[in-house]
Amino acid sequence: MKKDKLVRISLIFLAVSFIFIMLVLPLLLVAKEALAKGFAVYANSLTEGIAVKAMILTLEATVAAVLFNTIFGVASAWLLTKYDFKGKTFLASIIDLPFAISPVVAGLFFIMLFGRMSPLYPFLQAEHIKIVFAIPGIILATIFVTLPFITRELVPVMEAQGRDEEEAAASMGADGFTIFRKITLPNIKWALLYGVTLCTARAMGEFGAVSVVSGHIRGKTNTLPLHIEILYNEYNFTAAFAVASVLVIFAIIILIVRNYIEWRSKKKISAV
Amino acid sequence: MNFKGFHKIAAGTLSILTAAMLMTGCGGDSQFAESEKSGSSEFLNVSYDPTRELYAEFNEKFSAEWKAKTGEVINFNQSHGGSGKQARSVAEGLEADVVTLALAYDVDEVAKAGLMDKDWLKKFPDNSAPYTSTIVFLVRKGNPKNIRDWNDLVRDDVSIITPNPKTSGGARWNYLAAWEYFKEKNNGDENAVKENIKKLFKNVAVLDSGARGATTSFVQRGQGDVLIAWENEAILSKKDAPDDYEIVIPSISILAEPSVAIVDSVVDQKGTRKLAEAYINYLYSPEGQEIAAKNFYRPRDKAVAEKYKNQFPALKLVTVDEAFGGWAKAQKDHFTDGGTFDQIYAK
Amino acid sequence: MSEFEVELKNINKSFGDFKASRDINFGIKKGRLVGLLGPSGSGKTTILRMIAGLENPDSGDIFIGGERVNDVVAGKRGIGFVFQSYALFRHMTVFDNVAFGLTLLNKDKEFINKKVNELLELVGLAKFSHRYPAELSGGQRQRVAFARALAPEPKLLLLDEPFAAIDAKVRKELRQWLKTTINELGITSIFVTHDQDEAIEVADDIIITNKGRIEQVGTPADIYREPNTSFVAEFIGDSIRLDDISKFKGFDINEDNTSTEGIGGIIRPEFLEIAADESEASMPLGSEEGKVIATYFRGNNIQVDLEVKGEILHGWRSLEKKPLKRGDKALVFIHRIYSFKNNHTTILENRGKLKDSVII
Amino acid sequence: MAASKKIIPGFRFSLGITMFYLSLLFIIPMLAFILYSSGMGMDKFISVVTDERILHGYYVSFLCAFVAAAVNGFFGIILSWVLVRYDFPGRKILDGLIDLPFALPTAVAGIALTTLYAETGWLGQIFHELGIKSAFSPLGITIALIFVGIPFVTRNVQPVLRDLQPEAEEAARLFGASEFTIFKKVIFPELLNPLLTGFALAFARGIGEYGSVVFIAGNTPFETEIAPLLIMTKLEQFDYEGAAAVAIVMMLLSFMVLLTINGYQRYRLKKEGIAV
Repeated sequence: MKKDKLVRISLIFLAVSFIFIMLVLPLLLVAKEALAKGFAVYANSLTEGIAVKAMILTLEATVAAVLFNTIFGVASAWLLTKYDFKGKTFLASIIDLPFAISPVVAGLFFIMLFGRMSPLYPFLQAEHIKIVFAIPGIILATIFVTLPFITRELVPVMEAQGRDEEEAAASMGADGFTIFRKITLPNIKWALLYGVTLCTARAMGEFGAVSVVSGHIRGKTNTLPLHIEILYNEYNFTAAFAVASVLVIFAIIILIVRNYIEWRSKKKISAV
Repeated sequence: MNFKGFHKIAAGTLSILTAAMLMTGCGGDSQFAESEKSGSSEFLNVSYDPTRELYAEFNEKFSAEWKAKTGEVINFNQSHGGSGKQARSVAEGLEADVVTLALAYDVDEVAKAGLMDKDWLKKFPDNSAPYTSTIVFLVRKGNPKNIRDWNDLVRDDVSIITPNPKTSGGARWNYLAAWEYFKEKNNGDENAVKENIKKLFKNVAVLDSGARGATTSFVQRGQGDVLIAWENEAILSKKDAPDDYEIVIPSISILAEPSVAIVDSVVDQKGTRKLAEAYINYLYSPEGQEIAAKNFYRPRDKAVAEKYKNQFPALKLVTVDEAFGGWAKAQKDHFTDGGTFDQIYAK
Repeated sequence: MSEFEVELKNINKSFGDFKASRDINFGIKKGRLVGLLGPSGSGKTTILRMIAGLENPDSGDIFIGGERVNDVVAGKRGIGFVFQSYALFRHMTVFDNVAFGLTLLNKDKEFINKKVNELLELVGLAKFSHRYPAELSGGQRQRVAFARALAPEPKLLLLDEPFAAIDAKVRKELRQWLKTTINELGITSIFVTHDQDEAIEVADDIIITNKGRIEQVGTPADIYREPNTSFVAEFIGDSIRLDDISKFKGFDINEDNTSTEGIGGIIRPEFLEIAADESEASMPLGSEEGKVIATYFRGNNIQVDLEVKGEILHGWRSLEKKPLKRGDKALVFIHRIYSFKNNHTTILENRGKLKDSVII
Repeated sequence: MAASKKIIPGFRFSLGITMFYLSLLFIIPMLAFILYSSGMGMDKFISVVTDERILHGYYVSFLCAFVAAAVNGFFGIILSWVLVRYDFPGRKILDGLIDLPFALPTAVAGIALTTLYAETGWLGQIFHELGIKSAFSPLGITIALIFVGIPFVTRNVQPVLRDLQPEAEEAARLFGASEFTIFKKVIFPELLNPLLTGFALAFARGIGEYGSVVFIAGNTPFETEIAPLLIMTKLEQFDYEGAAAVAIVMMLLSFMVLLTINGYQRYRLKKEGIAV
């Protein structure tokens, strides 16, 4: 018994110290640097015009990326769990692939497809459609790096759920959308929300891929992470960390929302 | 049937996706949408990292000047980043009216992509470099390692911070300055030069990917005894913390000539050539030169230079053209894969 | 030295507000195969887990082999346990599963090989030794779990709902097999079940639990014939509950001659004799008249549901006799009733039978 | 045709969306990239990717990513264990923190870690006194990669551990197995697959990671030069084809890592009859 307690305490200690050193200390450092010149400077660097514009752009790109990825995530998870077809395993691996691709390279993909060296470029130019070095490119890059998140969250849950309920509904003549809305969605909504929160967090913080396609135009195509880099390269460390702390705060809010969601779902289950 | 159904769905999703993207693209920034219409009210100068303060001030002055002269209100946009990366972005489709980069080689790349005349260098005075700088040393207060010149950098007890010439355009000037010093010292014996350069880079503690990163490693992280830096960057660091650093001027250095150029295909399409020309010419005007000097770049204008002569001590300066036969050759000899820089690290 | 191999004294156990065990007392003699029987939630699994050491009682003492084991950890109690879900180690082969306990005892390889093969032979799975659990059927997994539990030669074997997850046909075979095997091995065993047929068929003794209490301990026959409490009477066998037994002929007064008015009871189908008419009835005078509601063919007999004095009773009729159909009149003689008084059950024989016998 | 056999409606619709989206956002851009670089020809491709410096870059990236993923594997198991099995004050907060590396821009992480682990930093001082160079060394790269990979293992192992039925553990405990033996023989085999998944993802992510690493790496050739930095180097020289060559090899290697681990998991489950 005594030995158990010792093991328990040392494991907790190990886990807590690991997270403290690897995660909490860097975050504390961000906070310390952000407030190094007092709260006024901190607030100033956040309310300054270009920072606000970067924040708005980041939120736009995040919302757009999460929206599209939600549609894709649900459709692909549905496809992978409700049907059997040839090439299913291969498709599943393809969806995971963006995890294995360096974000910088992902950015280059879009430059090659929509940039000046692309055969599509004259057409886009003639139609006055700007994709790379403009907001659509930023959204595309953000979508790319967050592509697998929602699918990955949904597939295990939908797999565990099986197909019985959907098949029963289908046998009663319900169409696909009705089945999804009435049967599947209530079963997966918490997993979906969890996937969405992760996707949101990751989308807000994306740097590498966005950096390649952005063009770094101040106040126009600079997202928050890019703005941080610029401030840092201006030796404006306080402001850089202040803006970084905003992303941390956003992330924490998202995670609190997620925990709240989880807590509510648990409460609901135990109430049934 | 099957295929038709797929098409319908695909077309539907495509239109939703594109519509949504264009909406966010245009709706997200109203100024952006305006620029599409009027065409000339937006102006983009794609530059490299250490010119941010310079152009912030310059754009403001020039904007007022231009408005007074023509009545047009122009929105001047800046993009900053690593010089090479910025050149690439322009070549890849970033619609810059002018580029103001760290070295001619990067502007050449834009020209190679067909966006401007191949002989852009001759379009403006002084090799299209309205302001210059040079390479100096930043050492810690009191110069504890007693670093006086390039040959001190090959001593075993000296730890150096300099960015990687392969990823940082600015750092190539550092490399070439060192090369020139050892070349003169060894009377052109290339093997001896290489030996010295090799020793020098063996002393490099952190090879940052960019010039600003290197400064941060030296200033913020306390890495190294000496930072090889552009003069403007060194002065800036010393100004921020006058008690911590000293600037050491070597006996010989290189004349760093950051290039400016008009991106012909963009200005012709947008109809901003006049504006772009005025913009660059203004850099050569006494006002422009004054702003450059205030931001620690050496002005070309004699009068302004005289005014700031305390800030910019005289030293022997060579140009890339004189010493290395121009940027294309310098790049090929030293920085392409397998060039002298790679030989330093070759096993 | 106690006469019992396993003994529980004054055991109490709660999970939060839920009282799982209330003052449990019983003893099990060496070599017996005992069934812990009760409805789900009656606390039978908790008892099993406390004996195994997987739960600790809040109060009371547990003895195994005469030794108090409350403070002995589960692994040192010398117990074999078969889980309802079998809990096989799914990443180990059948052989490794069975060998697991022996390797922990640091037995040498040869011994382990011999022992495991013996056991696999015993459970009839010798040729499956290199399979993984997922590749076996439910019944086979059950037998692996059994062999695994027996491998370290435990003093006591505990089985939690051992047949619950097996389909009906295999279950029957397995019950027989388990009973014979355990009897041959002579190991003291306790199994938990909610299925009375299973308990009656397999167990030497049955312990009936209800709401955390022990209702009755005894052989299956004793419990069936003489249920101590109304719960046992109702739970065991096929039973028809009555609220007032006094309305039936021959049951108007109790053994002690007090009125049975308002006293409840239980009738089993085998207590009923159903006759189509007086000629068929053995005790026509004492019989009640009933109306057939439904009949069911049951293979070796026919079940007849009848309405008698407002109560629905059911009994069996031989296939040899004249068939009854819905709506027919019938005569029903009730041989005996378990009557309840103060939660105690007494067997009340039909007084008509006594009278008749006197007359004869 | 195939769709007519599906019981649940919507097969073509969901297949349509999935394939279209994947094509537009992933497959076509990737093909465009590969096509663009295919102009270089096999000879150049091979000479680029077999250059000693590039090979060393791969080596550094793979080694550091491997070590970081292994460290994350080890602590990921401990973290999941502590979060699932123990209740202690602050558990919820600890749980919530795990996802944060996803949200923090990698560059910010890199800067913060460099500040911490440089000789002047809070932790760098300690390392410095011990005579260990933490920032600007392979150790620094590994630290950055550990940071970005923290969520992968924990988030894969945690749910499996949480849903694990207790019976198998109890069975082992009844045989007198020590807690460590129970973990080793009964619990760990159950966690091996999610551990491998998490490891593979952290590993793949680590190989490609650039933003957080450049700050802390030191970027010295043949010492701390990572493969993604070499891609950047090629790009700085406007050598798109060379950059693409390096990137394609990295992509292939990461994909192979994912496939190998995936394959091993499937083989293992198949061997044990758990999956068909």
